[in-house]
Amino acid sequence: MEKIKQNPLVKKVGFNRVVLCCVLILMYVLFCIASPNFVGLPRILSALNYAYFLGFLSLGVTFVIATGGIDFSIGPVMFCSALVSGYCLTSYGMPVGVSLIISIAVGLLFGIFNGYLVAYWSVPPFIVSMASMNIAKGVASVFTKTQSVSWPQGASDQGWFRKLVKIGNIPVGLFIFIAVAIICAMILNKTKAGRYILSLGSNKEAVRLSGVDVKKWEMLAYVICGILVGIAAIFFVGAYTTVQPGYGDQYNNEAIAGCVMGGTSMAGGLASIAGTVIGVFIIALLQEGILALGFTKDYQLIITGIIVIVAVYADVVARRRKN
Amino acid sequence: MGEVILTMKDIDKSFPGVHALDHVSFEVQKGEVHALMGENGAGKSTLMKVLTGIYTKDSGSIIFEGKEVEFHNAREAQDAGVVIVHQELNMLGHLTVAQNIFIGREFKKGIKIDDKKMNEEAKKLFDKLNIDIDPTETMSNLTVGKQQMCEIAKAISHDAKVIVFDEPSAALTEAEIQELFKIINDLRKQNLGIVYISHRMDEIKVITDRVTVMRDGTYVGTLITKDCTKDDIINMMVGRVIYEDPKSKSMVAPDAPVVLKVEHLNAGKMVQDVSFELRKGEILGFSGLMGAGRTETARAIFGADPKQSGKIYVNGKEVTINSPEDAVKCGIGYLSEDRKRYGIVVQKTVAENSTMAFLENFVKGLFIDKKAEKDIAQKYVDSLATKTPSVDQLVVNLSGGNQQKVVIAKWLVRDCDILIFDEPTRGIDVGAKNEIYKLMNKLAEEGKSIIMISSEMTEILRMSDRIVVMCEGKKTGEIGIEEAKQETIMNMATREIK
Amino acid sequence: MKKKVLALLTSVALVATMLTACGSESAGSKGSGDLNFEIIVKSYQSSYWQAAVTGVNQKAGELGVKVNCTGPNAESDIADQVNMLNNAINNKPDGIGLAACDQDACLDSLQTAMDAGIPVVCFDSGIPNAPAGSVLSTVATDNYAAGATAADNLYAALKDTIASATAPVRVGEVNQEATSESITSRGLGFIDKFTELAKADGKSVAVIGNEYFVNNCKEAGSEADADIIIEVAVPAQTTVELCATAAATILNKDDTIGMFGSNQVAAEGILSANENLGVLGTTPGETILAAGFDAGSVIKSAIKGGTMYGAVTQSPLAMGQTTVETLYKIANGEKVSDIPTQGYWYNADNMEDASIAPNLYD
Amino acid sequence: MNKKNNVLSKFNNQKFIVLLVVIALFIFFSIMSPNFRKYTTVLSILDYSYYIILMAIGVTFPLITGGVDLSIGTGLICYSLAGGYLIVHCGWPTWAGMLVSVLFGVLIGLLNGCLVSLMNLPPFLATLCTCMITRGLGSLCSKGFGIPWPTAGTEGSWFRNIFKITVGETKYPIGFIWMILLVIVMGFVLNHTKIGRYTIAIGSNKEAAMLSGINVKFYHTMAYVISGFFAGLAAIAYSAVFATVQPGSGAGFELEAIGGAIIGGVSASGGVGSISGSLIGVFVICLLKTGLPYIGLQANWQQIITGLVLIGAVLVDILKKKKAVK
Repeated sequence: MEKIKQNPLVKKVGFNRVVLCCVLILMYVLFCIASPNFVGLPRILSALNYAYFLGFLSLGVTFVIATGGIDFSIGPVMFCSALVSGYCLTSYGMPVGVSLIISIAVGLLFGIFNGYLVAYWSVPPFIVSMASMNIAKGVASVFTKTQSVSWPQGASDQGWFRKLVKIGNIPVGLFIFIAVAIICAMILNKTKAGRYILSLGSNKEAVRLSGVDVKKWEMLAYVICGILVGIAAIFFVGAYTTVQPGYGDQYNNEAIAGCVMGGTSMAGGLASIAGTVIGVFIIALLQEGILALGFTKDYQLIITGIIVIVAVYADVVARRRKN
Repeated sequence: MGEVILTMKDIDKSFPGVHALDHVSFEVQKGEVHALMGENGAGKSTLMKVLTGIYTKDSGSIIFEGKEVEFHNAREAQDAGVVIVHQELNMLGHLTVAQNIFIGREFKKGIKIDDKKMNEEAKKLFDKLNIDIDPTETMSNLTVGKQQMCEIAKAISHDAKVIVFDEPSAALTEAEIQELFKIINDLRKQNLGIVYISHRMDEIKVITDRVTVMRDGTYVGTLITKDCTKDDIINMMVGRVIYEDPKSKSMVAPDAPVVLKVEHLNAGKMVQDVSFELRKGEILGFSGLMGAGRTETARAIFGADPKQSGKIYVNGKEVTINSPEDAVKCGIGYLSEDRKRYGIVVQKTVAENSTMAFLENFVKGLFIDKKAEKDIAQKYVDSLATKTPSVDQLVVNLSGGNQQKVVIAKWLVRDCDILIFDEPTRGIDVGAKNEIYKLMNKLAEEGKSIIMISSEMTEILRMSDRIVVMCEGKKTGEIGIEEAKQETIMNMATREIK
Repeated sequence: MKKKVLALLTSVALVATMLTACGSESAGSKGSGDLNFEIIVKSYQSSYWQAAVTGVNQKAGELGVKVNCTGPNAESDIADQVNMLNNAINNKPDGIGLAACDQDACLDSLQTAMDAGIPVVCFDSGIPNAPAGSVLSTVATDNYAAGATAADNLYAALKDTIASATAPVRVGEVNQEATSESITSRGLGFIDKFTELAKADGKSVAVIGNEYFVNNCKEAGSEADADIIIEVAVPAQTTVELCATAAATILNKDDTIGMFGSNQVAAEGILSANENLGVLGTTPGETILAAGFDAGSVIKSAIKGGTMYGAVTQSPLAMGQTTVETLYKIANGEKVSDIPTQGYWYNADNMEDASIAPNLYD
Repeated sequence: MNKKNNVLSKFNNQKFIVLLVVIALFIFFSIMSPNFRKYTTVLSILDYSYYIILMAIGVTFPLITGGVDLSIGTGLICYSLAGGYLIVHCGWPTWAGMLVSVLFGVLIGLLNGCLVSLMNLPPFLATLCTCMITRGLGSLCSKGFGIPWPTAGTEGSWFRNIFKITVGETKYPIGFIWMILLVIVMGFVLNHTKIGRYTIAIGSNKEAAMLSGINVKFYHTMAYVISGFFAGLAAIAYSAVFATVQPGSGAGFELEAIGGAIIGGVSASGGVGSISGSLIGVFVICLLKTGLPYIGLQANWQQIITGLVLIGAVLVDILKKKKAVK
């Protein structure tokens, strides 16, 4: 046990991350044993569909939680992005490429809005989320005249954007997701922005008194989150085609769950992108597995809740031991 | 002095990896003020926490009023008559004074809490102690000193037989300390046993009867206060000899240029029309009582708090400082009195904290150059003699003095020429204090200019080349070290108080 | 300590295992020759779907086939349903019965199903753009016509009131949402038919409210010079309390004479709103006449008690049965075609009729 | 002098400002729409406010401890489904079903309390998990189907009269009286009993409360139990007002209650808050929800405006504090 913990690789990723990874693999094996038709590519592809958009949401919210804040407007904002851009595409005849950019832009705008209120006007993040969640739903609904929007099918001329998700059976989305996750990890751990975001999550006043413009960096975390939410919207419609106004909050909990499961601390200052990625995969695999076993989504929610409690409790205990 | 009321015998306590108390014995008599001294980490607080049941001991025995006792929590200890006045204020800011005093043992009428009776009782208590505080006032509206008084009143109201004061004077003004001593003397007359923990040598001499010294979790010895000297106690605490001499003359060349000039600075109530100059290579002491506005002045200069008016010149040029960012660009660094809150980022490593103020210098392309970062951090760990296993250590694991050094390193990395040290040695033990002093002198010699805010008179007299005294937000005096005497400074510091 | 962490996490995995174990049992092992169908409904929320599932299970029992019914929590959980459909395909059943929440979201999956040779039967709502050959049969009500049925009956009752009205009168319509094909068709069917009937009597009609319905009905008219105003409300979210608030707003207006709720939730919302207002009844002119859609105990007792004028019901039970039967036929190599089901108007008078009563589920 | 100060401080009081806002909103809507001025509208507003008020009363306690309870919304639906299932499908008497709802609420509250106080999980996270769990449990309780509690006029529907009683032709919203009573009782509990006092103490300075010999774990748990208990009561209020309870809904209710409490002056950082403030705050949200459709705004605009009002309310507070510091 100790030996494993002292292994440099394990040390770097964090022991709990390794445990989580084992849980992920174990879960897959168990599902395969329990349900013979779980083996094979189709299931994995289906689980990945769910993992993509959730993953981008989770990555985004990781930055926000790292600052000690919270954003549970991500789900509705994702829907708002997909709806506004999709409406531009289907009703105003904009090219797909432009629509994709609009999608990211809408996410970005909400990120700026949230970040500005939190960082510069010191409105508690909880309140800002609550407000922008309502606003996102309302804006999407007004913009689309309460209509759901269906993005073009893969076979049509405009369907090329779906190749971002997969080409044939090649999960292109996975490569993009991993690439983005690596970029996020680099931003968080290797750049000035990431250093300041994590530091201000741990002790904002100390960072401010070091002569750092904390407001700028705090806002940046929300902006990064916004961009990632915009990307999440693209992968959502890439996999599921249709979005409805007035919804999206059902994905908040799962995105935040994926993030904290992976070891990001709600108190701020500690974040792990690798953990978030594993957390998201666990949730996605769980939802696929639960379906395959013929259970309803309810079990997935309950089990996700329990796993998060256990994972976070383990982290709490570990930290208490350390101090 | 009379019979022994409390004896702690062979107390042993270990935490994972640390032997916090190694068979420590300690006793208090009725009608005695017994000082408990030792460097930080010597085990004083741990011992008291074992006494009041916050920690459970591994072995040993506690005999209270002739009976062996074991308290399981603070409540049980309180009920038995062993009360502790904590170092950090334990106030509930949103509740009233009376509600604070009687928290946990409210008077009740049926299921209703009888606030009226609590107010009356609190009033009686204050009258007895001769303190003027309105029991219905909300706690957070009181000054720190008054809050401390409430804490003491609360302890006394427990019908205590033994009261432990854990560094009670740290937040008090000189006048309030006198007030406190009067109360302690009263309590002594009532035959209570009192444990007094403090770092301040002067107080120990004045108020205590005996001194017990601890070092590294062990018992060193007990002395009768009036039979020993300060140096005796210090020697026992550190196991080596330290001399504390005041500086006799300014070390600054008379023609040294002015690096920082502040004119008519106004910021809120606590900073009114403050002007002063700071020369190159000078240590400028800021003296005054608690709440005199020294920290506020420093924070206003540094841009941490907004200011209403005033001009600041750095190296002769007027500068606008609206945020710490601006200040840092002007080469000003600020070491806060509250390291944990304002100085360090505990979850980051020594290296990461060291470059916090000047990260842009360690960015190569898009990324942080971690090697350069570690190199520079290592350089300052060496030159400041910071005790840390490596620069990758999280600062949370360092001791107070070493954390302070990391904060200093942060500003040295930035190459700040003007450093504001706000209570640089608060909560740091004697040995580490001396190192910080040496370091400050060295920095001044190298041509850095230092503003040192301190509430400790000995520190001011020992370190400063010149002293600015403040009172109630105004500058009330400025004096060279040559003429400075404790009495003169005290006089200036109380000038505004009617 | 770390052992504890490991233990905790593995215990979670164990929970999953346990579920796995019971799960595989309940799913049952597929015996040779047994037919296995996957049925996916839109949601379980309303008793409409409960009736449909009952029908499915009844028929499955009769024919001796295995069915597995699933459905998302709410009709708005489109992504969840797509996942369920994909999952159903991966289970390689002998056929899938699908009541799609969204017409477009399932298209890719239908293609996959066709490639895998799994026949699909749509029920309740059709999928017009489905890849050719993937959906073998659609068992659905013509919702547009069903909405028109409600308009027919409501108009007939209100005809005199409208004819004798001196000032403009108002007819309200509450739709739970404006996105699903079945609800919008019913809503538009109602509006278009009502307009048509009114115009035949020489009255002008204006449609106001929700933009989608205003823009997509045949003729929106102008509010200023209309004799009849049809006001369409769509709540911000599909919850029942927002439906009720939307309904209350219209019921509260003095010139309102009629109401239409285009599905069970909307109709129940109108009834909830009426709890306080007490303006609904069956006397044209004096009370507001409300027409609902679907059945369920709440609506049934309201109609019986004279609060609601009447409602259109579909036959979910039969729909469920037909779906399984069609799948069965396909599995046995028979040719099938689309099977339209009907919407029936019912009110206090004909509720007990033999042709209606079986379709009035609780 | 002293009296004048009291009046002045009242004007500065957030609660008082919000009360003015409520009145102003009511007057505004009444002027703008004749249909809004009706007695029945007031009835509806009250009807749809009960369950939010109840949740808001309960959630004020965790909020004052500096925590939050996100599980009350989905919890409400879950408790209502559980109780309703027993009444409708198992033939239990109505009172037993109601009791089950409340007990279920207390149980989940207890779970929340244990997670937060004993296991030291961040409240946001702990209750987020129970939010997911109750959402799942709710659907499982009713096997995924919507549950209609006994409708008016049928046997066992007496519980609907708790909130609204019909005498002759007129309906009286007696539920509002219960709400006022509960607000008074819980206001008393918060300000004049140990539970309330220690709730504030925990929100003010948990460490200090612990060192004062308070059983912090117990009282911290109690705050969540109270929240759960009121979510249970809210479940009954919800079932009494609406015809059917649908599984999978309920997410978002908690935000209305929490938003109301915060508008009413509960500090997001704990230690400060009042029950009556929460009550008034809820009415701001309810009025917006009910009133905006009357002035001809489509439902989607309501959400935008509600969002903006929420930020506005908090900004006013923040600006006021900034001014006070200066």
